[in-house]
Amino acid sequence: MNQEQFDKIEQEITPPTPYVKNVLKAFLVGGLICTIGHAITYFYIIFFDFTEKTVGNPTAATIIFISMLLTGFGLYKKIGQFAGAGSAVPVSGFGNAVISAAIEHRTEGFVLGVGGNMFKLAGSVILFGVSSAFVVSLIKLILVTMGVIEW
Amino acid sequence: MVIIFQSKPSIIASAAVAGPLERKSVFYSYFDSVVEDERWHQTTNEQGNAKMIEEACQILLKKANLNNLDIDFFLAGDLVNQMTPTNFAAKEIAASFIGLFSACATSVSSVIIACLLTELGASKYAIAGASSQHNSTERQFRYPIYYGAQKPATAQWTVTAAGFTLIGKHNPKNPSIVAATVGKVVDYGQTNPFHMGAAMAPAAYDTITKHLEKRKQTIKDYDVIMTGDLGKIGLEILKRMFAETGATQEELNIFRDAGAEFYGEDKSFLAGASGAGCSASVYFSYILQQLKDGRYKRVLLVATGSLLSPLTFQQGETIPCTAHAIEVTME
Amino acid sequence: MKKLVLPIFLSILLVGCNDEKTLEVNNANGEEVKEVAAIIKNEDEINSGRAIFVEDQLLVAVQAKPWLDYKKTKIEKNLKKKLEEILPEYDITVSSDYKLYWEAQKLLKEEDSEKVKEKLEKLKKLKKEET
Amino acid sequence: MIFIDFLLAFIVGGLICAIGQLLMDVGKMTPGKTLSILVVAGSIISGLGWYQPLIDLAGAGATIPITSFGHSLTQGAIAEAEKHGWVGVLTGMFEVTSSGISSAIVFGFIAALIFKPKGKVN
Repeated sequence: MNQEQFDKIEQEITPPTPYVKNVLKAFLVGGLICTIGHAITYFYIIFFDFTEKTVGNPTAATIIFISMLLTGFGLYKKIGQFAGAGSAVPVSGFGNAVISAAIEHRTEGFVLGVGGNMFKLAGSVILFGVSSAFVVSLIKLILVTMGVIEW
Repeated sequence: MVIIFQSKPSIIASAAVAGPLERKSVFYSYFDSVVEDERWHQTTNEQGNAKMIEEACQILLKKANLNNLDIDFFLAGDLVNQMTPTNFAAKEIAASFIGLFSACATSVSSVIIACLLTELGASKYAIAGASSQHNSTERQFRYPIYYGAQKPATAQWTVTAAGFTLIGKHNPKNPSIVAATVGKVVDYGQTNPFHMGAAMAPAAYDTITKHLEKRKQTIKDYDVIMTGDLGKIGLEILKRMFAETGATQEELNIFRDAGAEFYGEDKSFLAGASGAGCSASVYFSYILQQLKDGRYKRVLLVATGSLLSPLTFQQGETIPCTAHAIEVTME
Repeated sequence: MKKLVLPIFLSILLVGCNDEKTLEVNNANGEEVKEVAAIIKNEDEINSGRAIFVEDQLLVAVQAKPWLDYKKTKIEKNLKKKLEEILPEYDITVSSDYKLYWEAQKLLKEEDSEKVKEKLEKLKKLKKEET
Repeated sequence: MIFIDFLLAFIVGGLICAIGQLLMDVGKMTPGKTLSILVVAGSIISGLGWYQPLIDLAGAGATIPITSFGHSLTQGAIAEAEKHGWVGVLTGMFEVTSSGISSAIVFGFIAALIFKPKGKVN
């Protein structure tokens, strides 16, 4: 059995990824999480002193709190298996990545275990977020200095 | 490399224990003990894994009416870093110990070494086997337990289970190991750690064909050829590989896979079970029972293992795999 | 499911367009109210508005049509410019923020002009807050 | 009217997640890589000035997906750069951090105190 023969067999038998189904599920669950977030937004605007501009922070915190409960009771994992990116892309997925790592490494203590491993999955998001913010604002600053665009 | 055991060492006794989720297994009734808590009432998952090994060995010794001073060698392995659960369990068992790692193929590789030591006359009784614990293995190889990553349909579920055997001198009343094949490492360039079946199938194919060739046997000489944990898709790939090289449908029906059958048709386990404890617990409970009951006369147990680590996978390496086989007969 | 979403979306869009524009103004001298009402009524992009007059202050809280929300800062600026042209003597605050729109509803019912003024200052501060 | 507001949040949020799923399935990316790409995309879109209109349009549909994380960091850096020039590019990012990070840290710590991992099946 040579490499090509095997590759052919492997490709024939491995079930194809159900792209359409997966994308639809991600759309529905992701949309639903955002709709819940939108409801929370209105809650904070109506009952607290938040405007549309400032309401983002308490909303994200609330979503992550819900995500903590779902993660801790093992439910977020089930949602993730169904929804894929639908539950990974919203900020609750970021929370899930941090919180699940924190729970997992609890047995190694709070300093090296929780502290050292909390961002082992989500750390890349912070790295790329901060780096690209730096690069983008630098480019903008250069362009403004050159007089190409305005602030 | 095919080894023929002249003295035909026997499997004097065997024991299989499993975790709570393994109640869903179709082999559930063959297990000696099922524990409610997957940590075996310990603080950490790794301690739970060690406790599981200890419990399996205790059951094994009880069945054989021996105590741990009678044991010459303890040969075992698991999937956690440096096999620490097995190391800690070995401390309690207090026999001469060699830790083994062939990933999920450890269940068979440990038996092969035990047979060699028995054949050599160095060992009167040797314990051989393997275990895996879902939580500690997931953390070792994949993501935290509660992380919501989507697994594809080709992914397999690591079982919480352990299977151990007591290998001793030939005894016609017990199943005996007449030959074994120590597999080479085979790599067909598979890189997806969520599709282990495809990576391991060529290793199983290589080992089975070598074994049959050297032993001058055909597939039909066996009542069953059971692979370790290729899973549903991996088993299909293996069958197709044999079909392409001229096996008939009747012959293909002889192939079975412990991982593919472990959880039955339950879709939530995706492509089936995996882990060193999967093949160990099925081989050393269900298969041995079938041999003792006389339903099978000759079986080939082929445990497959994928020899990757999270490090090699992240560095973009392919997944090298191996498969070890033992030929077990009942007179 | 996806097939269903679009027709539902479109039908609501159409129903939405037929909605009467709502405009609420608190009691104040007639002339200015009419002028403000006329301007808001002429803005097609605005769905509803609430105007609060108190002394020399004017708060206009509007809600753009939801599907035009993406340019609401522009709508806001535009409206402010127009209002300042006709009512130069007023200190005008225009906002498309839902918070101000919601609070304006409470102000509409408030009789005590001192309290209205106090609340208005607070809202203006809120509006300036950044994340 | 309020129904359309929610519908827009649903559609925009759903579409961003659908893009993420395509990156994962078609691009064969790990979740970590997908999220990193989305954050960078959010940052670039924000730099072009198109992310704020998206938030105005969809509300939580644009603030809940991880792309908004890149947006808030970029806006922080840009605002400071506008005020303080070159130094501002660096200091800006410390001023505006997403509440997502801080709340994830706090709740992660709390979760580590109260929960134990168990291997439940999907």
